[in-house]
Amino acid sequence: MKMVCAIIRPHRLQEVKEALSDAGIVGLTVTDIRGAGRQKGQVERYRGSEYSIDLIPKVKIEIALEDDSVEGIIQTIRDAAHTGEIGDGKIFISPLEDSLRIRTGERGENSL
Amino acid sequence: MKMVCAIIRPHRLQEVKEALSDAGIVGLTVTDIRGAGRQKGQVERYRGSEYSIDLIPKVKIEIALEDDSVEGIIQTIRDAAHTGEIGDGKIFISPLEDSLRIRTGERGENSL
Amino acid sequence: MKMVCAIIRPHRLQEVKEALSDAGIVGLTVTDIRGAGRQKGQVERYRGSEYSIDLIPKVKIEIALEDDSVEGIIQTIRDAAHTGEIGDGKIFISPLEDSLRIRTGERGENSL
Amino acid sequence: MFQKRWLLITISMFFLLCAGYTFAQPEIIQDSESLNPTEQRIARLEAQLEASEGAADNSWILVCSALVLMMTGPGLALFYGGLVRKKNVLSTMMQSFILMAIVTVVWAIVGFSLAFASGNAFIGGFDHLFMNGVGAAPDPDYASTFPLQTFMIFQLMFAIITPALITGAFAERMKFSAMVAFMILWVLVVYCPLAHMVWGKGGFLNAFTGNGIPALDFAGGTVVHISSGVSALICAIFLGKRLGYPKEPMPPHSVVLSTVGACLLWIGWFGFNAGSALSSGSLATNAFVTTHFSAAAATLGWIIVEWIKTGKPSVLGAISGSVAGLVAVTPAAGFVTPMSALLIGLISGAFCFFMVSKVKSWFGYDDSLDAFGIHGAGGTLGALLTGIFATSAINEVFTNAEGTAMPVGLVDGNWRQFINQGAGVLITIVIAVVGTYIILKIVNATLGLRVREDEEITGLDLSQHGEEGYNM
Amino acid sequence: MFQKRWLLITISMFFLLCAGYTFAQPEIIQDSESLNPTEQRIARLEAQLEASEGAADNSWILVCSALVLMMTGPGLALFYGGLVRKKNVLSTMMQSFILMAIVTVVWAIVGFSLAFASGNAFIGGFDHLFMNGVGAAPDPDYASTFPLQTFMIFQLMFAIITPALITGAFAERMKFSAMVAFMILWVLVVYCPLAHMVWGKGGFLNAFTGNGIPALDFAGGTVVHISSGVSALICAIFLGKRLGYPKEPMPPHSVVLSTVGACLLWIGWFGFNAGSALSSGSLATNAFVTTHFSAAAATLGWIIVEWIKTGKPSVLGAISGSVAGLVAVTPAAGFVTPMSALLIGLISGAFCFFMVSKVKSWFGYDDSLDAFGIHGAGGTLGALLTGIFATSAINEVFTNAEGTAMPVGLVDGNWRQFINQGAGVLITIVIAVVGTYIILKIVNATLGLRVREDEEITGLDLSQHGEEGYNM
Amino acid sequence: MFQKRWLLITISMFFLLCAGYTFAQPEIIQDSESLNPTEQRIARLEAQLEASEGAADNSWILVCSALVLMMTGPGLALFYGGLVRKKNVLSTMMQSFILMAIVTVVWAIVGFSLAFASGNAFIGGFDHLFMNGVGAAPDPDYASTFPLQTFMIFQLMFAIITPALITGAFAERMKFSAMVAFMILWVLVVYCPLAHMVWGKGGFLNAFTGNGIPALDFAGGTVVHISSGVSALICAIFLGKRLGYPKEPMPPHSVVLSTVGACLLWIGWFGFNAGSALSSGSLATNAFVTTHFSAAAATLGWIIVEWIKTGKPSVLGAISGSVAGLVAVTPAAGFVTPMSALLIGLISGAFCFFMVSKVKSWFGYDDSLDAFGIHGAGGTLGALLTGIFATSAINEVFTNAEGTAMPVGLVDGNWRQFINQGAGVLITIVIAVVGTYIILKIVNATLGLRVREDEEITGLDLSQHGEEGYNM
Ligand SMILES: Nc1ncnc2c1ncn2[C@@H]1O[C@H](COP(=O)(O)OP(=O)(O)O)[C@@H](O)[C@H]1O
Ligand SMILES: Nc1ncnc2c1ncn2[C@@H]1O[C@H](COP(=O)(O)OP(=O)(O)O)[C@@H](O)[C@H]1O
Ligand SMILES: Nc1ncnc2c1ncn2[C@@H]1O[C@H](COP(=O)(O)OP(=O)(O)O)[C@@H](O)[C@H]1O
Repeated sequence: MKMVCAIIRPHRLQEVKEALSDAGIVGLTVTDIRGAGRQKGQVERYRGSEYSIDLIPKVKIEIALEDDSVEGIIQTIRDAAHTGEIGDGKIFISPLEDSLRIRTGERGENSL
Repeated sequence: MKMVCAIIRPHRLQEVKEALSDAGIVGLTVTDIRGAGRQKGQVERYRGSEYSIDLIPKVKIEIALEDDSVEGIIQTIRDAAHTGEIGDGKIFISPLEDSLRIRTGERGENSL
Repeated sequence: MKMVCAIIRPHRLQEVKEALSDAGIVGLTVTDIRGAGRQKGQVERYRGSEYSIDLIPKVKIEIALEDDSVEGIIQTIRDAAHTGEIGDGKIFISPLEDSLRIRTGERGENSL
Repeated sequence: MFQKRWLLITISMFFLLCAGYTFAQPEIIQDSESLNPTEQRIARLEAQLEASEGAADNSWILVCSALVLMMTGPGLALFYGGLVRKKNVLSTMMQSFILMAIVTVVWAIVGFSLAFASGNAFIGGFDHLFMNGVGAAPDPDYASTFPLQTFMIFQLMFAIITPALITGAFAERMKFSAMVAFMILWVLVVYCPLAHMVWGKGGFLNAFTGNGIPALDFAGGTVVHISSGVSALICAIFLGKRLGYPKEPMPPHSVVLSTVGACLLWIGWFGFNAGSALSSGSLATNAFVTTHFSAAAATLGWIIVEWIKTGKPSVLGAISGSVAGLVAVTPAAGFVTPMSALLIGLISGAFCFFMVSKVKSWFGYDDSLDAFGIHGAGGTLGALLTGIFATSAINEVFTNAEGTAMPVGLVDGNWRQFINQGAGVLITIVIAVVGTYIILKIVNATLGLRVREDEEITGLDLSQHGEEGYNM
Repeated sequence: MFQKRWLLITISMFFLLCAGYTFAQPEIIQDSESLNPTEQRIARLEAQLEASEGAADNSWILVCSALVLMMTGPGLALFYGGLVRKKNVLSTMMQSFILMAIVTVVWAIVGFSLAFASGNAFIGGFDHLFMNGVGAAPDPDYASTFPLQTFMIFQLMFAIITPALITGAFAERMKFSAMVAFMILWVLVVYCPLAHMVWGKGGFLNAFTGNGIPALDFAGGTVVHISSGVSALICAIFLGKRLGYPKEPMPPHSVVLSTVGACLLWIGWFGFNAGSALSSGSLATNAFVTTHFSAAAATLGWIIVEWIKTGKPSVLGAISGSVAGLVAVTPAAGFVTPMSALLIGLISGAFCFFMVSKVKSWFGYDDSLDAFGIHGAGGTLGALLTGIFATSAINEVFTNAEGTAMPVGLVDGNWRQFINQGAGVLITIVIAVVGTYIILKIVNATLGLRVREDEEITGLDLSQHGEEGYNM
Repeated sequence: MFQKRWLLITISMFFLLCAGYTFAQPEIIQDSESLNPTEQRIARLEAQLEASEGAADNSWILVCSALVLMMTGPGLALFYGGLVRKKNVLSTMMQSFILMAIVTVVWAIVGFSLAFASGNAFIGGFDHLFMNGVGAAPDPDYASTFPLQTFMIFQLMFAIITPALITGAFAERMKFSAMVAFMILWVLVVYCPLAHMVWGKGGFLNAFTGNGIPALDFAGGTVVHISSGVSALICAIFLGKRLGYPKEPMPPHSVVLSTVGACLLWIGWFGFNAGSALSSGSLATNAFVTTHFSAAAATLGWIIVEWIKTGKPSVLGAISGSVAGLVAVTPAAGFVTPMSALLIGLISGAFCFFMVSKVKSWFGYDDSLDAFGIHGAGGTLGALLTGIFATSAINEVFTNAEGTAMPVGLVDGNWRQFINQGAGVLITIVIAVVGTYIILKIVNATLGLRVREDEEITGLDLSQHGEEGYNM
């Protein structure tokens, strides 16, 4: 199993979710995060003094998957999250050793 | 070492924390997240128009552990978080290569 | 590739970010979390009755890195986040199998 | 569903309303101007002068009515709303808001009549049903310089905030439908009789026109605060504790909101107390000043004790103290000097801190937002202190046959008044306890009082109203 | 940049202001006291009495002015601010706030004169340009007991809230610069003529001093609510939907803020309606009471229908209902009995629920915060119901040659008034639709109305003002 | 612990209070009615008329007192509370709230007497200690139509907000205990003497009853704004910068709260300025209108300059501008025409933008919430502009032997007044600087002014009060 973790623009969340749902993904986890990267932050001004926010609001989606589905899902996320502008985000894939559904106690791929 | 990551219902957090504490776990990390899965979201209504929230508030608990403790802790979490209703959540286990305590610089299992 | 994940004190975030930036790190992700550990929580009082918060606000920084840079960056974070008091936090290192930049589709180390 | 049943009741009430509509005779406002002869300019002057005096008093009472309404919404809605957990903020604010609507309709149809129409010593009559006879003409038994309609709306605002205060006791666990039913009954069964006894013509406790026990209650210490506070306690005990209480911490989700609410309560209370002078002269000023002084001293009273006891003065303590002082000075405002008000405030602040932080945990009831600890306890204290500090130097309440002022409170040398105040308090408590208990029984048997466990865990905002306070 | 151009316009307006400054003649306030002889004390008394009456009325209208300003800021700013998404909260509040500033300057220079100086049946003149002749002396055509300056500031507060109501329709997508330009034009082209027609001397719809159609509008049902509501609809349609609407859910980011706003609107509305009596006597009381009764009944009206339809009574429903009731009673407040106000409220609450939850989605326009559904629809309903419920028992609007009161509304037997009200509504709608459309065209062609797509996604707070509402 | 020591001081102050209680003689309110004969109805009429005039004025000043209190809580509490970081929101709101309590007690015991009892040209006496002689009777030196008690409570509200304004300068870093001690001393040492000099009988700067320099200050430009603003600057410099300032960004945690606060300040300011007419006649109207006009123009003044300079008009800019305009018009409100007020506002908005965005960073002091930049700078500007724009057409301040009005400000041709205003400003600044510096020295030496570094990092909410603003 793998854990696919995508960092995307917040306003793409709705689309990514729909795309994933079409691709048959039911379970996922969403976290509000802030990211730094190449994308430059907004400049805010308060009473004449200026400062730039270097952390930009992003959304992190985590999905636990069987190994085979990984490539397909990555593509799905990419298509839905892509705008072509700097700041589109990243997808990270890491190993997942096991998984358990709390309700039933099922383990492994059955539990996803 | 392993990283155990449990997605649970927010109102079970207190119980899970107590159970873990009884099981000797001192360190852990809690994040507020939202999850999609089989559980159906709440319906909210604003001025007569209805919409459903498909992302349900959940809580993520992350615990870094020595390999041996993993199975016991998984069981502890399961018992405390279990309600038997859809939406109880998941536990994911992934590999952890190393760990460091910032205060002392200790590495590996000593640092947990 | 590795995923370096540091749990630090919120008020050290600015310094850690600056140190990382000096060390050439451009991309990272920040999440507000709460942690339990050896550090004792604040006591809050409401109308004379007292209770202690056992989850302390912390900040999680995640950085995806090529394997070689890991040790250096760990050191950088440690120096910037260190105060010597209980509650300084932890750094976890876990394996990362792959990575993708959504904007361009680049994979692997190029995408970081 | 029980909800349906209640809906039916409401709807039928509105048909009743429509029926009453035909019945109600609107008052005709007349401006007859006919006297002219040279020397009789005086007569016209006198009439105009009365009108002019009336204009000042009328606008003052209207402003005060607005201020008292502001105490409930947004004042109390914010004060209570900030104190609950995030998941219950809307339901808590809603309890105050919906009472602004419900009590108004009940008052228009029957409540005002029950409280202020002529009746016996314990309850009014039906002369003012459907606002009949409530128009531009003054009723000299209540106030001779402005329309009875003005008096009616001013009193309505009191009838709104009183039940709203109770909601603090059962916050975070009562069904919305049950709350609505409970409140309609409570206003009719507990509030209206009490208001009649204390302020109504010939009321049993009315010190001015009654001939029972002359208890002094300037702006509603018994009628508003003791009655709501005691009823709140009964509710808290009857409904039982919130899930997890007292093990799980239930800190206020936003002391910021509560602080704003407390400030608005403070401001609105000027209308409550100074408006109760029912004129805009120097008695209004005295009530305004005593109100402010007591609130200030009580803030310090609470804070100082808390600082000594816990090492830190809290903001929630400061705002709770201010409310305690406002409550305690309510029955006293137009009878005591400003310096007495400082003492009343100081004592009440310290006393309510003690009630809320010690007594509550001794007894272990879950009065979620301390409606009893502040309004019940503070109101009782204030009613008794009124018996001590009331003085004829401020208000010549009692006069003998020659019209000379007689001593009023203990400081004037009239220890009897202290007893009378105690009697007034006791009667109020008995009525509130019995009335509330019976109503709770009825509502519990029909609609059920408490939400289901899972609804309570989810929060009342979602389970009762399908909404959340914040979508951030 | 277009913004620059607009800045230039503003700046030049201020030079104009400075120019006008020299032109404006300040009124001299005089306190001549010279009559003395013994018996002529009466004369002095009469004069003083007038002044005294004036004092009561003057302070009442000043208080009401403050209350009406409070409706816009913070009332409407909170009500609307809470309803938008977090990323647009500041821009939405700013739209209300900046109108407090802009309309004031426009009003001082030219607006008041256009609305209330002598002119023809459709628009005022230039006599009061730059506040010329607006001083301590009363203008008996408007109010004889207090300074014209008091009347001017009271009316200004109405001129502020009216355009502010419109902002609900285009929230979350209009350029700030475009909004400013639109609003200046709208006040001059739509509001001032309408205010003149309904309230100005000799206005076409003025039932008291005009000789066109005698439409009744006590406190601004047509001028304020229909005009703003209808203009709002045009704006919503012209600007098009928000990105993602209606697919993407756009729940209020804080119903808590909106509830506070609704309470403040309710309180402030007492100033709006009761102040419109332009005196502090019993007519003010009647308007105060009808306002409160209608708000209460409308809250219940909305809630009950919603409860039946959806199974849950929502807080947003309750507060929306209260506003609907306040809107509907506005034209009626000083003409109908309190019991009629209860019915008006009940009907309007249910009706606006229907407009907002059904009609809006049938037609599919995106009136973001329901400015049309509540103010346009509720205002129209209220204007018509005024024709039904207005009665000479409350206000002797029409008198025959002998000075006897004639029937006013349908309940009095005057079915003609219903027609007149309809005519008033129609004329208002036509002016608002045409005026708004033309202004939108102009502003769109010059500055552009809508923000860029990415700006809308980022939110107007950051894109228009470089700020965020919350940094938590 | 120092805190303990301070507690002791407070407690002993309350024993003092109790002692004073016995000393204070309550005023007796009398309603003697004895004249009857036919023709002498006139005499009674005259008396009643006076009372009636009094009623209107009295209720007006009470309403204004409530409005001015509302400026501090919740107005300023929200305005300042929104501007700080989340971790300091409660402590900042608490600083405003606790002053409502503390200053009241200080005022009742000794403050009012020091400011308004007869004394010398620089400070009042002890005649009104413990509210002695402050009752229903008017003091004609201050106002002849309403009780001295009304005047006292109105003035108290000014004494509350003035120190509250200072808290903006040391927000986010001052110990709570030190703040309390500082403020008690500041009110006694700086505020009371200044209030006496400007408004007290025989005060050195009092243009009406004094015989020193006749500086004009209608509602407190010098006493309230310059004194607080300059003291704020001294505090900011003395305490030093916040940790991280100016490197670390410290954006307002909720401009939403600040906007609500600014609106309430605007509304409350009507009470502040129009109430300062001390009657409800046309002068009150003029002050009301000038206040509103200046706030509006200043909002635009700030915004326009900001728009040009930075490309975006910010919400924080708009609300800051409005406050700047309100400050600047304060000394002028009852002396200038509305059109002059527009100019005063426009200038002050632009000027304060410059002070806050440029001057502050040039000098590098950390005036956290710009108490100096807005109140100090705006107040000084306003005091000087009053010397220019004050006119006998609005207020006949100076009359010659025959009672003819003499020129007042520069526009009337009296250039001397400009000098007098400058002198008033200078004297105020000197007193504020010296007084504040000495008090800071004392408090720093005893309690210590600043919190520990780790407490500052944690935030004052937790470290000083053991609470958090939000538990979401
Ligand atoms: N090395 C990294 N480790 C973790 N997160 C990263 C890393 N680099 C970028 N990110 C995340 O991805 C987001 C987008 O990256 P950015 O460089 O701004 O744009 P792009 O995806 O177009 O390269 C960042 O805001 C951050 O949250
Ligand atoms: N494949 C997945 N990857 C990541 N998180 C998941 C996945 N499936 C479920 N979750 C998380 O677990 C929660 C519970 O899952 P759900 O399917 O609703 O109930 P159940 O525990 O009964 O299977 C979800 O809300 C989501 O946060
Ligand atoms: N085993 C663990 N797994 C996950 N997070 C941990 C673990 N132990 C500690 N943490 C995180 O590290 C933070 C600091 O740990 P703590 O024991 O308080 O101090 P120290 O770093 O000095 O040992 C905690 O608040 C928690 O967020």
